[in-house]
Amino acid sequence: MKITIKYFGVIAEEAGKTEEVLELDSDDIDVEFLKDHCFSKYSLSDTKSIQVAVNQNMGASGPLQDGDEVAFLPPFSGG
Amino acid sequence: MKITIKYFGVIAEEAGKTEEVLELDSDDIDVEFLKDHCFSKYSLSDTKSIQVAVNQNMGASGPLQDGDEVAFLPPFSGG
Amino acid sequence: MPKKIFIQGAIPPEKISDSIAKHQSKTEIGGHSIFLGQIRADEVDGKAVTAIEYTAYEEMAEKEIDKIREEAFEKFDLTCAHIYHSLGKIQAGELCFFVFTSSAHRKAAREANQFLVDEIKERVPIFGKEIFEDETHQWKVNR
Amino acid sequence: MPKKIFIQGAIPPEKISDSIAKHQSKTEIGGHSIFLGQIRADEVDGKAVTAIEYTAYEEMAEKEIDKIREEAFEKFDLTCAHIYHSLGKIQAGELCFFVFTSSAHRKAAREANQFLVDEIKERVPIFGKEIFEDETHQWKVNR
Repeated sequence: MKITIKYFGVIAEEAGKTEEVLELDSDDIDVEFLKDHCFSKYSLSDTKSIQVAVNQNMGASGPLQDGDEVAFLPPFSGG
Repeated sequence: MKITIKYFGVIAEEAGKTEEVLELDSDDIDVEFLKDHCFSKYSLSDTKSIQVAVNQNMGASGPLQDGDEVAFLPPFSGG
Repeated sequence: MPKKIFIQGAIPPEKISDSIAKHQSKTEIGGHSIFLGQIRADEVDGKAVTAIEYTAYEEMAEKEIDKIREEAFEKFDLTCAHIYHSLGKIQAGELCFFVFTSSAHRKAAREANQFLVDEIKERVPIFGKEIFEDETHQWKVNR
Repeated sequence: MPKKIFIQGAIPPEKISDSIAKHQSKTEIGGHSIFLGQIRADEVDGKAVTAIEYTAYEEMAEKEIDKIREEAFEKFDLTCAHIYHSLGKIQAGELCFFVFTSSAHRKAAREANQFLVDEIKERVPIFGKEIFEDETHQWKVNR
Protein backbone atom coordinates (compact mmCIF):
# COMPACT_ATOMS: atom_id res chain seq x y z
CA MET A 1 0.00 0.00 0.00
CA LYS A 2 0.86 3.62 -0.53
CA ILE A 3 1.29 6.01 2.39
CA THR A 4 2.11 9.72 2.15
CA ILE A 5 4.34 10.89 4.98
CA LYS A 6 4.72 14.50 6.00
CA TYR A 7 7.52 15.82 8.17
CA PHE A 8 7.37 19.15 10.01
CA GLY A 9 9.65 21.44 11.96
CA VAL A 10 12.72 19.86 13.51
CA ILE A 11 11.66 16.47 12.10
CA ALA A 12 11.61 17.79 8.53
CA GLU A 13 14.99 19.34 9.15
CA GLU A 14 16.49 16.09 10.46
CA ALA A 15 14.88 13.95 7.74
CA GLY A 16 16.01 16.41 5.09
CA LYS A 17 12.54 16.38 3.52
CA THR A 18 9.01 17.59 4.15
CA GLU A 19 7.16 14.83 2.35
CA GLU A 20 7.59 11.40 0.81
CA VAL A 21 5.39 8.64 -0.53
CA LEU A 22 6.16 5.14 0.72
CA GLU A 23 5.13 2.07 -1.30
CA LEU A 24 4.85 -0.76 1.22
CA ASP A 25 4.54 -4.43 0.26
CA SER A 26 2.55 -5.40 3.30
CA ASP A 27 -1.09 -4.42 3.77
CA ASP A 28 -0.70 -4.85 7.50
CA ILE A 29 1.11 -1.73 8.66
CA ASP A 30 0.20 0.24 11.74
CA VAL A 31 1.07 3.75 12.89
CA GLU A 32 3.58 2.54 15.47
CA PHE A 33 5.45 0.41 12.94
CA LEU A 34 5.59 3.26 10.42
CA LYS A 35 6.84 5.68 13.04
CA ASP A 36 9.63 3.31 14.11
CA HIS A 37 10.47 2.70 10.46
CA CYS A 38 10.78 6.39 9.54
CA PHE A 39 12.46 7.44 12.76
CA SER A 40 15.20 4.83 12.50
CA LYS A 41 15.63 5.43 8.74
CA TYR A 42 16.50 9.08 9.35
CA SER A 43 17.84 8.70 12.91
CA LEU A 44 15.25 11.19 14.13
CA SER A 45 15.52 12.31 17.73
CA ASP A 46 13.14 12.94 20.62
CA THR A 47 10.31 10.62 19.57
CA LYS A 48 8.45 11.16 22.85
CA SER A 49 7.43 14.70 22.03
CA ILE A 50 6.37 13.85 18.47
CA GLN A 51 2.67 13.52 17.77
CA VAL A 52 1.28 11.59 14.84
CA ALA A 53 -1.69 12.70 12.74
CA VAL A 54 -3.36 10.34 10.29
CA ASN A 55 -5.43 12.07 7.61
CA GLN A 56 -5.15 15.22 9.70
CA ASN A 57 -6.53 13.62 12.85
CA MET A 58 -4.32 13.89 15.91
CA GLY A 59 -3.28 11.03 18.14
CA ALA A 60 -4.13 8.31 15.63
CA SER A 61 -2.90 4.76 16.20
CA GLY A 62 -3.51 1.26 14.87
CA PRO A 63 -3.64 -0.07 11.30
CA LEU A 64 -3.15 2.17 8.28
CA GLN A 65 -5.00 2.02 4.99
CA ASP A 66 -3.87 2.50 1.44
CA GLY A 67 -3.74 6.21 0.63
CA ASP A 68 -3.45 7.42 4.20
CA GLU A 69 -1.57 10.62 4.94
CA VAL A 70 0.61 10.33 8.03
CA ALA A 71 2.21 13.42 9.58
CA PHE A 72 4.92 13.58 12.25
CA LEU A 73 4.41 16.73 14.28
CA PRO A 74 6.90 18.17 16.75
CA PRO A 75 5.65 20.44 19.57
CA PHE A 76 3.54 23.31 18.23
CA SER A 77 4.82 26.84 18.45
CA GLY A 78 2.36 29.05 16.63
CA GLY A 79 1.16 32.41 17.88
CA MET B 1 -15.36 83.62 49.19
CA LYS B 2 -15.27 82.60 45.57
CA ILE B 3 -16.13 79.06 44.48
CA THR B 4 -16.10 77.74 40.92
CA ILE B 5 -18.83 75.20 40.33
CA LYS B 6 -18.82 72.73 37.45
CA TYR B 7 -21.85 70.81 36.27
CA PHE B 8 -21.66 67.66 34.12
CA GLY B 9 -23.94 65.37 32.17
CA VAL B 10 -27.58 65.35 33.20
CA ILE B 11 -26.82 67.92 35.94
CA ALA B 12 -25.40 70.39 33.43
CA GLU B 13 -28.45 69.83 31.28
CA GLU B 14 -30.86 70.47 34.15
CA ALA B 15 -28.92 73.47 35.46
CA GLY B 16 -28.67 74.91 31.97
CA LYS B 17 -24.96 75.59 32.45
CA THR B 18 -21.65 73.80 32.75
CA GLU B 19 -19.88 76.24 35.01
CA GLU B 20 -20.47 79.22 37.26
CA VAL B 21 -18.53 81.21 39.81
CA LEU B 22 -20.31 81.88 43.11
CA GLU B 23 -19.29 84.81 45.30
CA LEU B 24 -20.37 83.89 48.83
CA ASP B 25 -20.51 86.31 51.75
CA SER B 26 -19.78 83.73 54.37
CA ASP B 27 -16.34 82.14 54.81
CA ASP B 28 -17.97 79.17 56.51
CA ILE B 29 -19.42 77.12 53.68
CA ASP B 30 -19.14 73.34 53.44
CA VAL B 31 -19.63 70.91 50.56
CA GLU B 32 -23.01 69.73 51.85
CA PHE B 33 -24.37 73.28 52.11
CA LEU B 34 -23.15 74.19 48.63
CA LYS B 35 -24.69 71.05 47.16
CA ASP B 36 -28.06 71.76 48.78
CA HIS B 37 -27.84 75.37 47.64
CA CYS B 38 -27.12 74.53 43.99
CA PHE B 39 -29.49 71.60 43.79
CA SER B 40 -32.45 73.56 45.13
CA LYS B 41 -31.55 76.64 43.03
CA TYR B 42 -31.87 74.62 39.80
CA SER B 43 -34.30 71.97 41.11
CA LEU B 44 -31.80 69.27 40.23
CA SER B 45 -32.97 65.68 40.54
CA ASP B 46 -31.52 62.43 41.84
CA THR B 47 -29.00 63.81 44.32
CA LYS B 48 -28.21 60.33 45.69
CA SER B 49 -26.32 59.24 42.58
CA ILE B 50 -24.38 62.51 42.28
CA GLN B 51 -20.78 62.53 43.44
CA VAL B 52 -18.94 65.69 44.44
CA ALA B 53 -15.31 66.42 43.59
CA VAL B 54 -13.45 69.31 45.21
CA ASN B 55 -10.36 70.43 43.33
CA GLN B 56 -10.67 67.22 41.31
CA ASN B 57 -10.68 64.95 44.33
CA MET B 58 -13.63 62.62 44.60
CA GLY B 59 -15.84 62.18 47.62
CA ALA B 60 -14.79 65.41 49.27
CA SER B 61 -16.79 66.79 52.21
CA GLY B 62 -16.47 69.41 54.91
CA PRO B 63 -15.48 73.09 54.73
CA LEU B 64 -14.57 74.79 51.46
CA GLN B 65 -11.85 77.35 50.91
CA ASP B 66 -11.71 80.44 48.78
CA GLY B 67 -10.86 79.49 45.19
CA ASP B 68 -12.02 75.88 45.43
CA GLU B 69 -13.40 74.17 42.34
CA VAL B 70 -16.44 72.04 43.12
CA ALA B 71 -17.81 69.61 40.53
CA PHE B 72 -21.13 67.76 40.57
CA LEU B 73 -20.70 64.46 38.77
CA PRO B 74 -23.52 62.15 37.69
CA PRO B 75 -22.78 58.43 37.19
CA PHE B 76 -19.86 57.88 34.83
CA SER B 77 -20.42 56.33 31.44
CA GLY B 78 -17.14 56.40 29.56
CA GLY B 79 -15.76 53.58 27.48
CA MET C 1 2.04 66.13 33.00
CA PRO C 2 -0.74 63.65 32.20
CA LYS C 3 -0.70 62.16 28.72
CA LYS C 4 -3.17 63.37 26.12
CA ILE C 5 -6.22 61.10 26.31
CA PHE C 6 -9.10 62.90 24.63
CA ILE C 7 -9.75 63.03 20.91
CA GLN C 8 -12.39 65.29 19.41
CA GLY C 9 -14.73 63.04 17.39
CA ALA C 10 -14.49 59.33 16.56
CA ILE C 11 -11.20 57.42 16.72
CA PRO C 12 -10.25 56.62 13.12
CA PRO C 13 -9.17 52.99 12.48
CA GLU C 14 -5.88 54.34 11.09
CA LYS C 15 -5.00 55.58 14.58
CA ILE C 16 -4.86 51.95 15.67
CA SER C 17 -2.55 50.85 12.84
CA ASP C 18 -0.36 53.94 13.37
CA SER C 19 -0.03 53.11 17.06
CA ILE C 20 0.82 49.50 16.27
CA ALA C 21 3.41 50.49 13.67
CA LYS C 22 5.16 52.72 16.23
CA HIS C 23 5.83 49.65 18.39
CA GLN C 24 7.66 47.60 15.79
CA SER C 25 11.01 48.98 16.91
CA LYS C 26 10.36 47.70 20.46
CA THR C 27 11.61 44.17 19.99
CA GLU C 28 11.18 43.27 23.64
CA ILE C 29 7.41 43.15 23.01
CA GLY C 30 5.86 39.73 22.34
CA GLY C 31 2.16 40.55 22.53
CA HIS C 32 -0.20 43.48 22.12
CA SER C 33 -3.71 43.57 23.54
CA ILE C 34 -6.18 46.09 22.18
CA PHE C 35 -9.67 46.98 23.31
CA LEU C 36 -11.91 49.15 21.16
CA GLY C 37 -15.25 50.52 22.26
CA GLN C 38 -17.70 50.98 19.39
CA ILE C 39 -21.01 52.86 19.57
CA ARG C 40 -23.84 50.34 19.55
CA ALA C 41 -27.19 51.14 17.96
CA ASP C 42 -29.09 49.86 21.01
CA GLU C 43 -32.84 49.91 20.93
CA VAL C 44 -34.62 51.46 23.90
CA ASP C 45 -38.44 51.46 23.87
CA GLY C 46 -38.43 50.86 20.11
CA LYS C 47 -36.04 53.73 19.30
CA ALA C 48 -32.50 53.14 18.09
CA VAL C 49 -29.46 54.99 19.43
CA THR C 50 -27.87 56.83 16.51
CA ALA C 51 -24.96 58.44 18.38
CA ILE C 52 -23.45 59.08 21.79
CA GLU C 53 -22.26 62.54 22.70
CA TYR C 54 -19.39 62.40 25.17
CA THR C 55 -18.34 65.10 27.59
CA ALA C 56 -15.82 64.83 30.40
CA TYR C 57 -14.38 66.65 33.36
CA GLU C 58 -11.26 66.70 31.25
CA GLU C 59 -8.48 67.70 33.65
CA MET C 60 -9.74 65.41 36.38
CA ALA C 61 -10.28 62.57 33.89
CA GLU C 62 -6.74 62.90 32.56
CA LYS C 63 -5.30 62.86 36.06
CA GLU C 64 -7.39 59.85 37.03
CA ILE C 65 -6.45 57.92 33.89
CA ASP C 66 -2.82 58.73 34.57
CA LYS C 67 -3.22 57.29 38.05
CA ILE C 68 -4.89 54.13 36.68
CA ARG C 69 -2.11 53.82 34.11
CA GLU C 70 0.51 53.99 36.87
CA GLU C 71 -1.35 51.35 38.85
CA ALA C 72 -1.31 49.11 35.77
CA PHE C 73 2.46 49.49 35.42
CA GLU C 74 2.85 48.55 39.10
CA LYS C 75 0.57 45.50 38.85
CA PHE C 76 1.60 44.09 35.47
CA ASP C 77 4.87 43.57 33.63
CA LEU C 78 4.04 46.06 30.89
CA THR C 79 6.18 47.60 28.17
CA CYS C 80 3.63 50.20 27.00
CA ALA C 81 0.09 51.38 27.64
CA HIS C 82 -1.85 53.89 25.55
CA ILE C 83 -5.37 55.15 26.18
CA TYR C 84 -7.61 57.33 24.01
CA HIS C 85 -11.23 58.37 24.47
CA SER C 86 -13.48 60.40 22.20
CA LEU C 87 -15.30 63.59 23.08
CA GLY C 88 -18.21 65.02 21.10
CA LYS C 89 -20.81 63.21 19.05
CA ILE C 90 -19.80 59.72 17.91
CA GLN C 91 -22.09 57.93 15.47
CA ALA C 92 -23.21 54.31 15.88
CA GLY C 93 -20.54 52.03 14.42
CA GLU C 94 -17.73 54.49 15.14
CA LEU C 95 -14.99 53.96 17.73
CA CYS C 96 -14.94 55.96 20.97
CA PHE C 97 -12.41 54.15 23.19
CA PHE C 98 -8.98 52.67 22.43
CA VAL C 99 -6.86 50.90 25.04
CA PHE C 100 -3.55 49.45 23.84
CA THR C 101 -1.21 47.45 26.08
CA SER C 102 2.03 45.71 25.15
CA SER C 103 4.26 43.31 27.05
CA ALA C 104 6.88 40.62 26.55
CA HIS C 105 4.14 38.06 27.22
CA ARG C 106 0.48 37.94 26.28
CA LYS C 107 -0.84 37.36 29.80
CA ALA C 108 0.41 40.70 31.16
CA ALA C 109 -0.74 42.61 28.06
CA ARG C 110 -4.19 41.06 28.29
CA GLU C 111 -4.68 41.43 32.05
CA ALA C 112 -3.42 45.01 32.06
CA ASN C 113 -5.79 45.84 29.22
CA GLN C 114 -8.75 44.44 31.13
CA PHE C 115 -7.68 46.31 34.27
CA LEU C 116 -7.40 49.62 32.40
CA VAL C 117 -10.73 49.27 30.59
CA ASP C 118 -12.64 48.27 33.72
CA GLU C 119 -11.08 50.91 35.98
CA ILE C 120 -11.54 53.69 33.43
CA LYS C 121 -15.22 52.82 33.00
CA GLU C 122 -15.69 52.87 36.75
CA ARG C 123 -13.49 55.72 37.97
CA VAL C 124 -13.20 58.35 35.23
CA PRO C 125 -15.64 61.29 34.94
CA ILE C 126 -16.80 60.82 31.35
CA PHE C 127 -20.46 61.21 30.48
CA GLY C 128 -22.31 59.76 27.50
CA LYS C 129 -25.59 61.11 26.17
CA GLU C 130 -27.35 58.54 23.98
CA ILE C 131 -29.10 60.26 21.13
CA PHE C 132 -32.05 58.51 19.48
CA GLU C 133 -33.26 58.67 15.91
CA ASP C 134 -36.12 61.01 16.93
CA GLU C 135 -33.56 63.36 18.56
CA THR C 136 -34.65 62.57 22.08
CA HIS C 137 -31.89 61.41 24.38
CA GLN C 138 -31.04 59.61 27.62
CA TRP C 139 -27.95 59.69 29.80
CA LYS C 140 -25.95 56.49 29.65
CA VAL C 141 -24.95 54.77 32.91
CA ASN C 142 -22.14 52.18 33.05
CA ARG C 143 -23.20 48.99 34.75
CA MET D 1 -14.65 25.46 3.51
CA PRO D 2 -12.30 26.72 6.24
CA LYS D 3 -11.55 30.45 6.21
CA LYS D 4 -8.21 31.69 4.93
CA ILE D 5 -5.88 31.93 7.94
CA PHE D 6 -2.33 32.02 6.63
CA ILE D 7 -0.55 35.08 5.31
CA GLN D 8 2.84 34.86 3.59
CA GLY D 9 5.18 37.17 5.51
CA ALA D 10 4.49 39.60 8.33
CA ILE D 11 1.02 40.98 9.05
CA PRO D 12 1.07 44.67 8.08
CA PRO D 13 -0.45 47.07 10.68
CA GLU D 14 -2.82 48.31 7.96
CA LYS D 15 -4.46 44.88 7.92
CA ILE D 16 -5.63 45.59 11.46
CA SER D 17 -7.13 49.00 10.63
CA ASP D 18 -8.73 47.58 7.46
CA SER D 19 -10.34 44.79 9.48
CA ILE D 20 -11.59 47.27 12.08
CA ALA D 21 -13.01 49.60 9.42
CA LYS D 22 -14.99 46.71 7.91
CA HIS D 23 -16.87 46.33 11.20
CA GLN D 24 -18.18 49.88 11.44
CA SER D 25 -21.37 48.93 9.63
CA LYS D 26 -22.11 46.29 12.28
CA THR D 27 -23.82 48.53 14.79
CA GLU D 28 -24.73 45.65 17.09
CA ILE D 29 -21.04 45.53 18.13
CA GLY D 30 -20.07 47.35 21.34
CA GLY D 31 -16.52 46.09 21.83
CA HIS D 32 -13.63 44.65 19.86
CA SER D 33 -10.78 42.70 21.40
CA ILE D 34 -7.56 42.28 19.46
CA PHE D 35 -4.49 40.21 20.19
CA LEU D 36 -1.32 40.67 18.17
CA GLY D 37 1.72 38.44 18.42
CA GLN D 38 4.96 40.27 17.70
CA ILE D 39 8.36 38.62 17.16
CA ARG D 40 10.49 39.20 20.22
CA ALA D 41 14.27 39.60 19.95
CA ASP D 42 14.84 37.13 22.81
CA GLU D 43 18.38 36.47 23.90
CA VAL D 44 19.42 32.83 24.22
CA ASP D 45 22.99 32.12 25.38
CA GLY D 46 24.01 35.66 24.49
CA LYS D 47 22.62 35.55 20.95
CA ALA D 48 19.56 37.56 19.89
CA VAL D 49 16.68 36.15 17.86
CA THR D 50 16.46 38.17 14.63
CA ALA D 51 13.51 36.38 13.05
CA ILE D 52 11.16 33.42 13.34
CA GLU D 53 10.45 31.30 10.29
CA TYR D 54 6.99 29.75 10.47
CA THR D 55 5.79 26.65 8.70
CA ALA D 56 2.52 24.80 9.24
CA TYR D 57 0.63 21.69 8.33
CA GLU D 58 -1.61 24.10 6.52
CA GLU D 59 -4.73 22.10 5.70
CA MET D 60 -4.86 20.51 9.12
CA ALA D 61 -4.15 23.85 10.81
CA GLU D 62 -6.96 25.55 8.92
CA LYS D 63 -9.40 22.79 9.82
CA GLU D 64 -8.34 22.91 13.48
CA ILE D 65 -8.62 26.69 13.67
CA ASP D 66 -12.04 26.45 12.09
CA LYS D 67 -13.04 23.98 14.79
CA ILE D 68 -11.68 26.28 17.54
CA ARG D 69 -13.53 29.19 15.97
CA GLU D 70 -16.80 27.23 16.05
CA GLU D 71 -16.19 26.32 19.69
CA ALA D 72 -15.70 30.02 20.45
CA PHE D 73 -19.04 30.89 18.84
CA GLU D 74 -20.73 28.19 20.93
CA LYS D 75 -19.12 29.32 24.19
CA PHE D 76 -19.32 33.10 23.83
CA ASP D 77 -21.89 35.57 22.57
CA LEU D 78 -19.78 36.70 19.61
CA THR D 79 -20.63 38.79 16.58
CA CYS D 80 -17.39 38.15 14.64
CA ALA D 81 -14.06 36.37 14.97
CA HIS D 82 -11.12 36.68 12.59
CA ILE D 83 -7.79 34.89 12.82
CA TYR D 84 -4.61 35.36 10.79
CA HIS D 85 -1.16 33.78 11.17
CA SER D 86 2.02 34.41 9.24
CA LEU D 87 4.07 31.85 7.35
CA GLY D 88 7.67 32.36 6.27
CA LYS D 89 10.37 34.45 7.85
CA ILE D 90 9.10 37.22 10.16
CA GLN D 91 11.64 39.71 11.50
CA ALA D 92 11.85 40.76 15.16
CA GLY D 93 9.35 43.58 15.76
CA GLU D 94 6.99 42.39 13.02
CA LEU D 95 3.55 40.91 13.62
CA CYS D 96 2.88 37.19 13.09
CA PHE D 97 -0.50 36.55 14.74
CA PHE D 98 -3.75 38.55 14.68
CA VAL D 99 -6.88 37.49 16.56
CA PHE D 100 -9.87 39.82 16.34
CA THR D 101 -13.13 39.25 18.22
CA SER D 102 -16.21 41.46 18.38
CA SER D 103 -19.32 41.31 20.49
CA ALA D 104 -22.13 43.46 21.84
CA HIS D 105 -20.30 43.49 25.18
CA ARG D 106 -16.62 43.66 26.06
CA LYS D 107 -16.59 40.59 28.30
CA ALA D 108 -17.51 38.16 25.52
CA ALA D 109 -15.12 39.77 23.03
CA ARG D 110 -12.29 39.60 25.55
CA GLU D 111 -12.93 36.05 26.79
CA ALA D 112 -13.39 34.69 23.28
CA ASN D 113 -10.15 36.33 22.22
CA GLN D 114 -8.26 34.71 25.07
CA PHE D 115 -9.85 31.35 24.30
CA LEU D 116 -8.90 31.55 20.61
CA VAL D 117 -5.31 32.62 21.27
CA ASP D 118 -4.71 29.97 23.92
CA GLU D 119 -6.34 27.12 21.99
CA ILE D 120 -4.56 28.01 18.74
CA LYS D 121 -1.20 28.05 20.48
CA GLU D 122 -1.90 24.66 22.01
CA ARG D 123 -3.77 22.75 19.31
CA VAL D 124 -2.68 24.02 15.90
CA PRO D 125 0.26 22.49 13.99
CA ILE D 126 2.35 25.60 13.38
CA PHE D 127 6.12 25.47 13.84
CA GLY D 128 8.48 28.35 14.55
CA LYS D 129 12.20 28.26 13.88
CA GLU D 130 14.00 30.99 15.85
CA ILE D 131 16.87 32.36 13.80
CA PHE D 132 19.77 34.02 15.63
CA GLU D 133 22.03 36.82 14.49
CA ASP D 134 24.82 34.33 13.73
CA GLU D 135 22.41 32.35 11.49
CA THR D 136 22.18 29.41 13.88
CA HIS D 137 18.66 28.48 14.90
CA GLN D 138 16.53 26.63 17.43
CA TRP D 139 13.00 25.30 17.24
CA LYS D 140 10.55 27.25 19.35
CA VAL D 141 8.28 25.38 21.79
CA ASN D 142 5.13 26.98 23.23
CA ARG D 143 4.93 26.77 27.00
